[in-house]
Amino acid sequence: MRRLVAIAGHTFAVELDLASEPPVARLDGEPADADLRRVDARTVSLLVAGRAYTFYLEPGEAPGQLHVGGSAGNASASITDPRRQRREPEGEAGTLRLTAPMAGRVVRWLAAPGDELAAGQAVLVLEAMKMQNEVRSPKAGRLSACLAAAGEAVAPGAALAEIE
Amino acid sequence: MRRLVAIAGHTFAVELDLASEPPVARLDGEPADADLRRVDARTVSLLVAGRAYTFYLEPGEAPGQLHVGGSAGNASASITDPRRQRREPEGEAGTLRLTAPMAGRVVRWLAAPGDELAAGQAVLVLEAMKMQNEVRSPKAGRLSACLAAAGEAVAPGAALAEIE
Amino acid sequence: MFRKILIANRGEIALRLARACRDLGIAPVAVFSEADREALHVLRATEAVGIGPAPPRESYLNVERVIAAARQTGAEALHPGYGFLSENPALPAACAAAGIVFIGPPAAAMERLGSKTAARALARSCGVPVVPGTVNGLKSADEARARAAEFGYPVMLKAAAGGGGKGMRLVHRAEDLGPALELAAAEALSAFGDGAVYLEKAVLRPRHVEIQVLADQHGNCIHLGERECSVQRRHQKVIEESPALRLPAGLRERMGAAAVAVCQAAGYVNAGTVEFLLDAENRFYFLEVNTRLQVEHPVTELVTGLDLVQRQIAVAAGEPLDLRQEDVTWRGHAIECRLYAEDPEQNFFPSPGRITRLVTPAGPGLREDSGIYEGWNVPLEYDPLLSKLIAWGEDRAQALARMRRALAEYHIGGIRSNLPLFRRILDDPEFAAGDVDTSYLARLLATAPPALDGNWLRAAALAAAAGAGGNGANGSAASAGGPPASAWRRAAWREEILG
Amino acid sequence: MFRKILIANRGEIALRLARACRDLGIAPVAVFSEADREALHVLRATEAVGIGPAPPRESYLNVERVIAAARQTGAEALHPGYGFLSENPALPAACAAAGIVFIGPPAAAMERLGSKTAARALARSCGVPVVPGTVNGLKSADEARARAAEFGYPVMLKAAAGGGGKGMRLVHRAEDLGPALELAAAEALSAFGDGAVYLEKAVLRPRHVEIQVLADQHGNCIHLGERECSVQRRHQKVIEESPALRLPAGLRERMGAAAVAVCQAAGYVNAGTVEFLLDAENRFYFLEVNTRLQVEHPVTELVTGLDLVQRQIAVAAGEPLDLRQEDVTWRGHAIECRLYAEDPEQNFFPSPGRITRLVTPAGPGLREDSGIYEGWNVPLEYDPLLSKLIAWGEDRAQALARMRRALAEYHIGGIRSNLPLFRRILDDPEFAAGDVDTSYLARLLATAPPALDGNWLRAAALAAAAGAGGNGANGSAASAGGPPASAWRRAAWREEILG
Repeated sequence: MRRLVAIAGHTFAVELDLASEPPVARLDGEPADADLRRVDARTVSLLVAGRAYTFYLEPGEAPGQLHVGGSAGNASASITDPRRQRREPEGEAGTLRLTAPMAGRVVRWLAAPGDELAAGQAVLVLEAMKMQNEVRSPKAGRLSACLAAAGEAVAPGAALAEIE
Repeated sequence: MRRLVAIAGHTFAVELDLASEPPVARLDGEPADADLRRVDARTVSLLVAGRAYTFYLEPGEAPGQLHVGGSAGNASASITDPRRQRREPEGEAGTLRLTAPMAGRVVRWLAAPGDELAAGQAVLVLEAMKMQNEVRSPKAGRLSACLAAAGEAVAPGAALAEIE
Repeated sequence: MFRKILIANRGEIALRLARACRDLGIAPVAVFSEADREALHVLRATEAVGIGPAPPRESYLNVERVIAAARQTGAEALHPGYGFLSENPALPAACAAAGIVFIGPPAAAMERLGSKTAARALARSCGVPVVPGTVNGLKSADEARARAAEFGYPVMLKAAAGGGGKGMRLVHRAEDLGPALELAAAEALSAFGDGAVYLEKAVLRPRHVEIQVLADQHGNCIHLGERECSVQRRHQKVIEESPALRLPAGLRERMGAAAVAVCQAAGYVNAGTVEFLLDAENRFYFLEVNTRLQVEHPVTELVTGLDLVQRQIAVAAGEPLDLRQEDVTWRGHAIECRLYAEDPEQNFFPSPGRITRLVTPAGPGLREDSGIYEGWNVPLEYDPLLSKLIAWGEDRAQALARMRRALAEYHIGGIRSNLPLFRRILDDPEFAAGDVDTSYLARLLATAPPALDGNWLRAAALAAAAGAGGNGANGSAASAGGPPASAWRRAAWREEILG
Repeated sequence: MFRKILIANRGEIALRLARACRDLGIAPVAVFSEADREALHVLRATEAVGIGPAPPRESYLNVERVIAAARQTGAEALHPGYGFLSENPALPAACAAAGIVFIGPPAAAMERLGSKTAARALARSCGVPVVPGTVNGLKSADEARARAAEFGYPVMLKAAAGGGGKGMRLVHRAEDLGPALELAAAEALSAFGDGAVYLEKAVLRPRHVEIQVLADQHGNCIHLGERECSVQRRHQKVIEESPALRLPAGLRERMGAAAVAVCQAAGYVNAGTVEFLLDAENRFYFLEVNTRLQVEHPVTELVTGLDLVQRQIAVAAGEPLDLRQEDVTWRGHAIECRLYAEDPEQNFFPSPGRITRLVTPAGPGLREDSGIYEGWNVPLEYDPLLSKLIAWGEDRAQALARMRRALAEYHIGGIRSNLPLFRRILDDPEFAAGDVDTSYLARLLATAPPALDGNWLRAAALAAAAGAGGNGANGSAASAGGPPASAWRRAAWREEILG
C-alpha cells in the first residue's frame, strides 16, 4: 500500500505492507525500522529506532482526513493514493462560503449584504454553550449574502454567508 | 419480548417492549415504571420509581448468560425464553468433570485414580500468575481419571479429572 | 446531619457534590434536563429526577421545578453548586418557604453581596480598598462615556449580577464603549437574567488573587488562604493555583483579614470567595464576592487538606466550624486546568458532540473532577466545562511537572478541547517562572505556537497511513491485519453480549 | 542528576516509576517482554526496548538482557521496582560492572538483609526483638518437626529469599508440617529461584506494621512512619493503611528508631522497609527488611506529602537527603486496595484475559496507580496485580468513606477481580472499627457474604433482559432500539475512521 500523507505542512510518502508479520513500513523510500501495532481500531503503537509513540486516530472533517493525537501533539492528516489523480480543492474562484463552526443560534449580524469586509472582520455573533462568539471573515471581500436570520438555530457546517 | 431472568437465586418474568419510545417494561406481570436507556451496547441505565441504576453487561460463560455489574453489586443472570422448552442442565448422573478454572500449568497431583475424595478435598495443584492454587473436588466421590499430566499446560475449561 | 440532599446542578460539579454527600453517608439526589438523561451525573446517581426540557430556563434555572424535585424525593437540603441558580436569592427564599435547608448563604447576605456595586460600597465601608468605578448599573452609553472620561481609559465593563467573565469587556477608547456595552449587557442578560452593567477604571496588568472564606451560623468566620487566578482568557479563568505567586510575607494574612471583615459585615454564612486585584506593587483592591462554591475550590482543598463541600454541608446543618484560623495549615502547591469543549485553533469556538475516545491521566499528585465519559454526547445547551484537572506537588515546580505529565497522558477524541492550550502554557518558560498577570494569556496567544517535532511527525504519518489502511474506500485490506491482539475488535462487542 | 533511567519492570510500578522520572525531567526507558508489547507501560513510554520472550527468566528476570537494554539506550541509572530482580544482588553487581547506577541499596547491604535469617541475626545484634525461630534454612522435614516441637505450635514456614506471601505456610499440627514444607519450598523456588525455607514460632492474631526508611550515601537515615498491613490473605497484603490503627503514643518513634538502627547497622542506602509483628500487647518483633520500594509505598506518600521514588532517585544520584527526621510531618490517613485479577467467588483463582470494560473512579482524595486499560489482554505469565487504588482523608473515617465511594464507581469487565472483596471489607463494621489483625480476613471470608438488595436485583433483571434483547438468538429485535443516543455504536467506529 502506498500513500501520501500530508500533515502539519509536510508531506510524506508512506509504503506499508500490513499483511506481513510484523507489518513493514517505508517512509520517503527509506525503511522506517518501525515496529507498528494496531492496539485497537483507533489506536496505533509505534516503536521507531527505540522511540515509542502511541497515536489515537479519529475521523477528520473530510474524506481522506484523520486526526492524529498523542502525548506530544495533535495534527490533522490528509491521506491520498498517489495512483489516483490528485484533485486539488478549488471551489468557485473568488467566492467563499462562511460556515457555522458549530451548532448555535445567530444572535445578530454585524455587517449587511453589500458591505466591504476586511480580513478577520467580525460578520455575525453566534451563541452556543452560553458564550457569544463572533464569526469572522477569513479574507477581505464583499458580503454578498446573509444565509441565516438573526434568532435562527444553525447546525455545524451550515452556510451562514457568502463573501465575494 | 418475554423472558425469564434467573439471578442470584431469584427468577423474574420480564416483559419488554423495546420498540416503543420510551421502552416499556413489566416485571412479574406488574408495570415496572422503569425509564430504561441503553447508553451503549453494554451499558443500561434504569430509573425505577426515582431510584437510579447503571448496569454494565458482559457475556457470561454459557449461552444465555450475562454478567450484570454495578456500584451495588455483581451477579450472573440466566435469560431464557419461556416459549421454549426449558432444558435443565443434567449431565451424566453421578459423574463430574473437574475443569481448569483458568489457564495454567499442572504442578502435581494430590490424589491418584481410585482414591476416595471428600467434598472440598484438594485434587491437584495448578500454577498461574505466579501463584500455586489447589483445585478441589466439589463433591465426595472416587477419582476415576486424571486427564492432564503434571507439567502440562491447560486451557481454561479444560477437563482435568473425572470424579464418580 | 441531613439524610438526603438535592443537587441542583449538572456536570462535574454535580458529581463532585454527590461524592461529598456519599463521603458523609448522605444520599444525594440528582436532577437532569432532557438533554442530560445520559449525563455522567445521572449514570452515577442512586436517585435522579427529571426537571424539564433542555433549555436551562425550563429546567436547571427553574426554581419551582428544582424545589418540586427536592420535595418529591424528601430531600432535607439543597446544594446549588455554581452557575445556574447558585447566586439567585430567589432560590434560598423558595427553599425557606418549602422548609428545605439551602446550602449557601442566607438570601439577605446573597443580595447584599450579589450586586457588585453594593458589595463595593460595603467593602469601602469596611476600610477595604476598591478600584474606582460606578456604584450603580449604567443607564446609557452616554452615561458610560461620561464616567469613563472621569476615571480615564482604559475602563472595564462588568455585569452587576454575575461572574465567570460573562458580560465583561475591556475598553480602551471612547468610540468602542457603545458597542461593548451592548454586547456586555446582552451577555449578562443571557447568562444571569439581568442585563445591568457597571464600569470600573481598569488596573493594567493586574493579578487576580482571591481569598476563600468559610463562615458558620455561630459567628465564626475564617479564611483558607488565597488562589491565584491570573491566567484568564476573555476574563474567564483558565488556570488557578494556590498559593499565589511571589506573595510578600504577611499579605495572605492581610488579604484574609480584609475578606473576613467584608463577609462578617454582610452577615455571610457558608463558603464564599472574596476576589481582589493585585497591582504591580502588590496593593490589593476588592473586586467582588462570589456567594457560592467556586469552580476552582479544589486547589484550596489540596493545599489545606480540607473538604470544602463537606464543611459547607456541616455549616448548613448548623454545626459550628471545627476549625479555628490557627488550625488551617498549607502544604505544598496546587494547580488546576479547566478543560473546555472549545477549539483553540478556531478562536476557541465551543465544540459540543460525541466523545469518541477518552484517556485520562492518573498517578501521584493528581485529582480529576470530571463530568464526562467516553461515548457521551456533550450537549450544546450548557457551559462547555468538561473536566477539571488538578495537580498537587511539594512545591510549585513539582505541581507543574505533574500537571505537564497529566496533560501528556490526557486525550479527548471526537470533539475539540483546550488541552493543547494547556500543554502550551505548561511548557512556556514565562509561566513556569511565575511571571503572570491577567494579560499573560493574550500575550502568549499572540505568538506562534511551537512547531511539532520532526520525529513525531514522521511517526504520525506512518500511524495515519496505517489507520487509513483498513478503512479508506481505496484501502488495500479490510483491516490492518497484524498481531493477534489487534484481532480483538470493539466492533464485535455488540454481537457478543450473550456468550 | 541523571538524564535517562531504565525501568527494569512492568505493570503499574513501571508506570509509577516512569511518572516520577518525567516529574524530575528525566527520560524513562521502558522494557518489555513479547507478552507485554501492548502493555500500558509500553504504550505510555517515549522509549521502549524488547528484552525477550514472555517467561520471566527469559526477560524481566534476565540480568544480562536488562543491562544490555540500559547500555543500548544510554541509560545512566536503573530502577528495579519491586519483585523480579529487585532483591537480587546480582543486579546491583552487574550495574556496577557496567557503570550504571543502581537505584537501590548496595549489593552488600542487600545481601546482608536479603536473607531473612541473616537479617534476624543482625536485628538481634542491634537489640531489636525478633520472634523465636530458626536461623538457617531447614534441611529436612525431620529438622522442621524437631525445631517446631522446641518452639511449640503453631509455627510459620517462610521462604528465606522472598516476600509477598509466596512460600509461606502456617502449620498447626506436626503431621501437616511435611506437606506444607514441600509446598512452601516449591513456591519459593518458583518465585525466587531459591527453595530455602525457615521456621518461626507463630505469633497469634498479630498485626503487621512496617516502617518506611530512607537513607542517603552520606550517613543520613530517617523513617517516614509506619504502615498497617494486617489485612492479608494467605500472607499476602490486601489492604494497607497509614497511620497504623490504635498505635500507642511514642510507639511510632520507638519502632522508627529500631528500623533506622537495623538499616544503619547494615550499611543501608536508599528506600527500604523494616517489617514488624505487633502482638496484642503492642510489643513489636522484627520480621524482615524489604530492600526495595514496596507495593504499598503510596499510603506513606499521601500522609507525608513526599514522593518516595523521586527521593530514591536523588539519593542514588549522590544527593544528601533534603529532609531531617523533624521535617517529616504526617497529615490525615491513607488506605490502599490492591486490585488483583482473581476471582473471590472461585477461591481467588487468577483470572487473566481481555478487559472489555474499565470504569475508573475519580474525585477528591483518590489516587490510582494502574497498569491496565480497556481492551488490554492481561497476560497469564505475571503477577495478577492490576492496579492500586489509594484514598486519603483528613481522618480514617473520611479515607474509608472515599475508598468505599471509589470502589462503588469502579468497574472491571471481561475478567474477574477482587473488587467485590474490597467492597465487602469496606462495608464491614469490624474493619471500620479498626479491629483488625492478620487473621481478620480469613474470619470475614468464613462468613456468608451479605445478600444483594431486592430492588437492585429487580432492576438488574430488567437490565439483563434488555441487554439480551438485541443479541440472543431468539431476540425480538436486532438492537435495543430506544432513544437516538443508543444509535451510537462502538461497532461503527472501525468502519468510520476515515470520514
